[in-house]
Amino acid sequence: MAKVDLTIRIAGENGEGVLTVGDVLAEALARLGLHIYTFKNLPAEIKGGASMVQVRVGDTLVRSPGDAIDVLMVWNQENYDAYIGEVRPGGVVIYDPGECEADAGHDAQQVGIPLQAITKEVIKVMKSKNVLAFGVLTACIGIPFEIGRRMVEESRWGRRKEFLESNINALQHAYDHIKEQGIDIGVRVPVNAPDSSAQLIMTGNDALCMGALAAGCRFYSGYPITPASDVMETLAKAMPRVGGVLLQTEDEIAAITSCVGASFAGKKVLTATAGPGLSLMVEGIGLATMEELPVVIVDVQRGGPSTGLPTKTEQSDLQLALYGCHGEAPRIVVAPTNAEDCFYTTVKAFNLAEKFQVPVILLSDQHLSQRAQGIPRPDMSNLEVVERKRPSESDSKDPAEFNRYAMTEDYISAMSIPGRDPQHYVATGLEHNEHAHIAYTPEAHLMMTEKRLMKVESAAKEPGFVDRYGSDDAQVGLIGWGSSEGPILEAMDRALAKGHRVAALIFKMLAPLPEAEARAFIDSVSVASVVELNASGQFASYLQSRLCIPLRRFNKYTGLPFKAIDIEEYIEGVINNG
Amino acid sequence: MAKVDLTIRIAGENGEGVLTVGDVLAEALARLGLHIYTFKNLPAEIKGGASMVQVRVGDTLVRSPGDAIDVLMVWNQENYDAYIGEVRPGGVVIYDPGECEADAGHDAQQVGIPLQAITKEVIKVMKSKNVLAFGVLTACIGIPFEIGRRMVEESRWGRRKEFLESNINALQHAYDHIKEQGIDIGVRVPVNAPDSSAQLIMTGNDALCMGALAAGCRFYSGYPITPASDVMETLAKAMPRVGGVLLQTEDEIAAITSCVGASFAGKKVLTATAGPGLSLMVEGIGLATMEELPVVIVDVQRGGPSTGLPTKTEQSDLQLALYGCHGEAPRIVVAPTNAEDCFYTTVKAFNLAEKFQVPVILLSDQHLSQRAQGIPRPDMSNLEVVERKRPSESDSKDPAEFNRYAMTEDYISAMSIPGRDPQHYVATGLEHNEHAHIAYTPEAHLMMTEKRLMKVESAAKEPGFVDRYGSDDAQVGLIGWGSSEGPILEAMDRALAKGHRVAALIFKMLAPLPEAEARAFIDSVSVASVVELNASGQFASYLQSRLCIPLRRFNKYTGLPFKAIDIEEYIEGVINNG
Amino acid sequence: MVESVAEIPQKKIKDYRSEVKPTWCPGCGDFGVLSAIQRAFAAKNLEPKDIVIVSGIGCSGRLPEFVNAYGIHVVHGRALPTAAGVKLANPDLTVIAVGGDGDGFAIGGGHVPHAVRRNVDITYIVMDNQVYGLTKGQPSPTTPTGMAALKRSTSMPKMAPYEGVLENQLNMLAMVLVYGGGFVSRTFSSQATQMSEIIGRAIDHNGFSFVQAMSPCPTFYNTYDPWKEAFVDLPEDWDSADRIKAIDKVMYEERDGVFHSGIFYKTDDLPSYLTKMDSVYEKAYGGESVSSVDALLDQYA
Amino acid sequence: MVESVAEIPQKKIKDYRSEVKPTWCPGCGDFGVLSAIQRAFAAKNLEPKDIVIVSGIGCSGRLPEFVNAYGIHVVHGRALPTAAGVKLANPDLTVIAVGGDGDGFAIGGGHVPHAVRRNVDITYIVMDNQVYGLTKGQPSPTTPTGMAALKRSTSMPKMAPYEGVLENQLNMLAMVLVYGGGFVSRTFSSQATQMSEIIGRAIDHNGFSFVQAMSPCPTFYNTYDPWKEAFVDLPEDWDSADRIKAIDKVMYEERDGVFHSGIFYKTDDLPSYLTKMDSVYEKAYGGESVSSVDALLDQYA
Ligand SMILES: Cc1ncc(C[n+]2csc(CCOP(=O)(O)OP(=O)(O)O)c2C)c(N)n1
Ligand SMILES: Cc1ncc(C[n+]2csc(CCOP(=O)(O)OP(=O)(O)O)c2C)c(N)n1
Ligand code: SF4
Ligand code: SF4
Ligand SMILES: [Mg+2]
Ligand SMILES: [Mg+2]
Repeated sequence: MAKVDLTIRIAGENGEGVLTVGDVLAEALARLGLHIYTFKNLPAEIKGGASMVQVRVGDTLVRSPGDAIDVLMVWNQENYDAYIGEVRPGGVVIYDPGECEADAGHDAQQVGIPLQAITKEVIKVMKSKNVLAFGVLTACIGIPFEIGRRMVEESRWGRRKEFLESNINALQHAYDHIKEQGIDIGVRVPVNAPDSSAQLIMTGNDALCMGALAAGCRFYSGYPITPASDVMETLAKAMPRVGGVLLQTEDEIAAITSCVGASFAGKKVLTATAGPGLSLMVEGIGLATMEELPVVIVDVQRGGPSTGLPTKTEQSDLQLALYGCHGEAPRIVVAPTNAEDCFYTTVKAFNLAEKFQVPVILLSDQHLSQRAQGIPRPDMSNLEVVERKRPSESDSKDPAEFNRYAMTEDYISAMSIPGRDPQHYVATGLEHNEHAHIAYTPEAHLMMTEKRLMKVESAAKEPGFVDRYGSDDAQVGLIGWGSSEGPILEAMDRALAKGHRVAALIFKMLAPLPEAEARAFIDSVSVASVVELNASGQFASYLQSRLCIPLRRFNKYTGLPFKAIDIEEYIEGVINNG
Repeated sequence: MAKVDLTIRIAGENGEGVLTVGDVLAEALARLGLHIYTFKNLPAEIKGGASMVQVRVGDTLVRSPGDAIDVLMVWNQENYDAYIGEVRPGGVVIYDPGECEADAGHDAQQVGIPLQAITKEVIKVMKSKNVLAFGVLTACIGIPFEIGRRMVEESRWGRRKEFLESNINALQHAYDHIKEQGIDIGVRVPVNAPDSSAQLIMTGNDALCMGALAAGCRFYSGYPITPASDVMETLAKAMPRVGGVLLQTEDEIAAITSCVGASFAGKKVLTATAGPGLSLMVEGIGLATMEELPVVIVDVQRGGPSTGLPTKTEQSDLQLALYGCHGEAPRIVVAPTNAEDCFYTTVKAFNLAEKFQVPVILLSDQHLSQRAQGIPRPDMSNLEVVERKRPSESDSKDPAEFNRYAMTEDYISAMSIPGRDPQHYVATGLEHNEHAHIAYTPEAHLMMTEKRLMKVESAAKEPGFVDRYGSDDAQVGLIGWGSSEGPILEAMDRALAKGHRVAALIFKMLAPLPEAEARAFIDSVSVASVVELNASGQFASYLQSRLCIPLRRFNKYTGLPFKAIDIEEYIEGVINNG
Repeated sequence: MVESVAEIPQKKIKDYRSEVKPTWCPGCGDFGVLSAIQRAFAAKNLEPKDIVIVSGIGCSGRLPEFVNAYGIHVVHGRALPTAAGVKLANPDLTVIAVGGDGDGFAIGGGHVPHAVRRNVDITYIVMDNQVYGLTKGQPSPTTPTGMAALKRSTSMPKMAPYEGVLENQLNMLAMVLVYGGGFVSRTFSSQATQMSEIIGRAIDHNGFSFVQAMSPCPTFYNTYDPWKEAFVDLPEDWDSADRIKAIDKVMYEERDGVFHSGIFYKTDDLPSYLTKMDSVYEKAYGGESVSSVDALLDQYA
Repeated sequence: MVESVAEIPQKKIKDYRSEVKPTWCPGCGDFGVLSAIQRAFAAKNLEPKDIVIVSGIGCSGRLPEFVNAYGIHVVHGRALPTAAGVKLANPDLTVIAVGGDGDGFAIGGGHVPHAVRRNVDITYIVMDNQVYGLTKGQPSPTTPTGMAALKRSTSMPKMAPYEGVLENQLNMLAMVLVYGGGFVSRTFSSQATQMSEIIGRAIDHNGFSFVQAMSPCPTFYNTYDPWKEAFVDLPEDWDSADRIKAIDKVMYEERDGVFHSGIFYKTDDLPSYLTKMDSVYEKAYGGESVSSVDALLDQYA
């Protein structure tokens, strides 16, 4: 068992800077060599509404947001009332007595610290309120002042030089206050940290961006949308540094079709969006399928349908990703499981797109995209990067003899690139023959439909997209995909620790389906259940459509990510009640 | 067995008017009380390319295009070469010896008639060439000149008064020519017809338009697309006659969102499109799901993906219709089975939309939409027409007390209408509570997600959307949907006639799935196979996802409709080889 | 439209306030637009049940929720086609479409020329803050080109970190003018009285009417200072019947640091879509009552 | 772009003819546009491998198939964003976008203002027949309003049977002018030499260039007669540096039965997107070689 496993939640009025407190705290803890798992829950309003960030920290890997709050810091009554019920019995609540009234009825150590009043009257710079709050937390959990100060200086707070002095002042004041008042909340994190300089601290979206660039992506076009906008914002800065182009387009349709154009012209391309944008892109994705062009589309899922819950998390765009587009329009769908995996699965998404000349949809989600994680620095020199098949030296240079859509054994044809290869051709979204000419004959449609379907189906053989964990002869087998991996594995580990036989199968590739692995897993367990963050069990239905095995479902659809305890209780329910 | 069962194909250069020959011939035969089944296969070019129309005629119901050609008329070499292979042994070929060379190697009676030369030299009006061709055919199959003349006068030929004289002249010349040359092709249709005045002759799209109007649709917005444009064109004329509004919008996104607006304001609304348009509409369809607004969307399917095969037929938009939209976005999906059913299923589509306040997608296809059929005149006075639930007289008039999304027992809430009901509210695509206010709480999302899902699921209980035919204890059970009904039933009947035990289950409602019927049927047959016009077996996969029963698949994806013989051979294959 | 008959008591601004408190940031220009709209409704004494406000997605798109009337908050960029559907379905309604500069001129930009040329009698109020507010401050089609905008914005340097916005700024008034708009105006959220007057006149206009409501976003792109300085009324003797002159006037204003407010162009000579539909109906069923569907079936007999 | 170096043999029109015979109806104006494009390529001696023609859906959208060069025939209305992607991916290519009036100004109309303001160096040739050809003759955004167009069309009475087209006609030249286009021209498919000259100059323009290529559809809307009459060259002394004058010129031409052909407006003062990208790169990696991705990771360390 972990010696340290602490869940700290900070909540305040949206726009007051609570999120920064959480971000910097998480970074500070990660820099100390600890494992972190953050969780943000934001209102859809710009200002106002309750905003919260949670940091779970442990000395071994932590893989879920945390079951209950150990330390809650709230800045006002609304947040106090909203979250007090989630504090574990005997936990700690730090509240601002000037802004809210504590309810003594709770089994918790409640510490009043007048954050607002101190900032106003002592620090005198309202911008520094969140540094004060940060200092209160770091002081309470035993992080030395010096480390706290370094974080303030090196974090985004440090970048605003004009506030540095008052920020340091606020930090100092926090430490002094805790000491003077003799506040002891009884928790301490270890501070003699291992060397963690090889660690990067990245959110899911950060890792995804860097993965894209590492894979060779040099063209991005996209349209802002929560929670995918920061992919574009991160790349807006990074892309020109590596000589690439980034375009903020007028809508998602322009985003996907610009990608299609750039891919045709030889670039590795990316666009990122959320559900509403993916809905608008399906026609363009079908075009890429038809013209056999590599394109990577990231969908950072949020609560749906329609505009839905823009700042909440859900895994409910799966069916759109699998089936969205008229006609038979196969594509590859992958889903990274954690922030580190966002890097590697994105690299693989590009490799798959290039190898199979097909659109690849990568399903992330609000929770994964925004949570920070400490991850080992990727070794760029060892990264496998795939390039699309091109006409070979021995091929005829005569365009009349070039078959862009040649029916080969592996269904993959050489693709010539404008400006580089003399074998010019006209790509078309109409049905065509091997020579890329428009052809409506039954023969052409049969052949090309099969080429497109079989090519993608063969990608199911790519290794490394499905992982099995836990008992070999499990009573309960949990099947999950994407970002639910962490809570599933944590719940499984707890159940295993209690002596239950539990296993888990986690998919990172959803289409084509690694069917053999799925079947073998289901056959090996007594009860197979698909655990996902949506109402109808979209992955379960999809598995059933392929395997014809009835599967149980465990679904959550509250806009919030799984907690390990959600799944742990489910496992126990199955074990106890069958 | 039918005494008359004749398949006549006319093929020529696109733009020369062959299609009209087929249309008028079909109408003439239908007016004689015979049953017709037409089939058109067009190039995507405006002029040029091969264009063909086929008329199958029988004295009992004919339900598929016909297995082989009995009488082929071709106007040029390209068409001769293209279709001669489809003529049944001993069949008839009428060709133009001035335009093509007959190949004596074929087992057929080959009759040369110089259509082009006669028109040019004798008739002297090139526009009348197709009337000449028409006359040749009617004369050959024994339709008296007088009936032919009436058809020329009353058909679209008759409308162009300036050509009437030369058209009648051409017709007369055709009859004279056949007589003078002593041409006898050995087939005759019965001409002492029953009274067929109660019959209407309609294409699938005609019937669909009239069904929409009969159901009370008074708003249409759409964007042209093959093969759905004629829905808009028919309604452009008809809609103002019944006091409705028809809008040709700038794109499909405007089409669906105009429908959303008009539905919100109280109208019954329709838009019709094909695959590419449906892809663009999915965001708007999700909006209608979220705001619980009745909208009917017709998708006249064509070959896909992407621009694909715009003038060919396919049943490959099913998955998009079922799953297209991010988030959990349930909708109802129906599919009419023949031209007559296009009328009734469209009426029902509107009724379902109104009753369940939900988008309903109606899947037609190119073949069904363009084929003509003689159908009994619908009795308007007996048509069930449903209106949406509105606030009742006893409800409070105070908007503050009105719950637009009240959670009722059947999940259906009263909907107030601007200008009519005082209970105003703001519909939103964001998640909301019963009172229609924006709400991102877990509780609101749980409740409303369930409301939307359960409401639609309950529509599976609506009667009349699935039909069972054939043996009770079948060895082979065919499952089909939409326009494949005809060929499936014809093939089934032939197999039954040969003593095989065969049954068929035809779905007109695809979502929600009438699951009990499906399960009972599959349980009752030895081998269940899903017969559909697409490559991957989209309906089969969907059935498996719900039923978890492995199903066989029989798929055709050539851009052409099923022939009865395709399915007959498949049945025999299953019976003989298991 | 409901006329102010004596029996109907005169409504007040507060009668158009909904139970939902606006969620905008303090100081957001959208507050001014909201109250100008409410004031215009009060001046016309409109029944809430006869008003429909249609909006797309954006901070501005939240407006209908705050008004005591019917409303429909649709998907991003589609307020105009939705509003046309509402009005054509029931011509007696007062239909207002509202939305942001991104909603209207980026993703929704393809609908504007067609809403204008269709000339359905709706009023379109674009709350132009020259930024994407709701998605936290990316540049919009009306953000000034180059480095200038970055100075007033904490968010835009993220999207345009090196040289500011590379794309040239669009001019929505000039666009609506060349599309053939029959009522083209601009106002400023800090001039609430003028704004409500102009909105009132826009509602009165028979046909599509356009109001560019400059409405600063102090959170992501604070333009209050320069705009307060730049705004001047159109000259008293402005000839609002000259389209080309109006285009000329608006094309280079912002570059020159001036914003005129007022009605740049107005004509009563463009029949609205519904007016034209009257002639269509005249021909379709010749003044008599509409045809029955049964009668339409005759064409297939 | 390949320059005409002595060693490269001068290409001829036929070198740009593909093995696919055009599928257009006899007499279609698109034939003239096709040969004008091929002639312009020959005049510049472009290598087929360095040309990409991008098209949407429509009769006009078939054009790339008939040219001996790279091409990409995309979905309806999306030629412009696709073309921008092609050009930005490889600035050395000559990129031409072609399409119809419906493709470009109905479904694709939302992309035009942004293609113009982005100013990527592509040439956009709209083959304007004022009708939807491929879908058999429905009215397009440029079809004249009212009953006039119906006389010349067998197909339009279907869609607009009572009063003709109710919507007002859009003016694409005026639109591109207010969007800020730096090269705005019109030609007529029956004047192939002029057309190829103008296309040539459009290709030379550094930035987005626009060519309205009037191209009749004799099958569904036969405008040959009136257009042949209406077309006149711009006056010799036309001042192509005055945007407002150009707008004034084009706004009411068609109503007045005149079509001027020529270059209405041209400026060299609008830096193209790629020119601006040079400055971006200058700042992003300061003239040295680009950064490695590994180095970018440091920001997360
Ligand atoms: C299809 C789709 N794409 C993107 C978004 C994300 N989005 C919401 S509002 C908005 C732009 C807001 O800017 P603007 O229209 O100017 O409104 P403002 O917030 O400034 O009032 C965007 C991009 C969305 N909701 N839907
Ligand atoms: C999304 C989508 N909607 C509709 C269509 C059908 N469609 C094909 S071409 C076309 C319009 C053609 O008109 P235009 O762009 O003027 O080209 P033209 O044929 O006149 O050259 C339409 C509506 C389509 N292919 N895709
Ligand atoms: S972000 Fe800007 S536009 Fe949005 S509410 Fe705040 S101030 Fe207003
Ligand atoms: S339909 Fe018209 S535009 Fe199309 S090819 Fe024929 S003449 Fe040309
Ligand atoms: Mg804005
Ligand atoms: Mg056209």
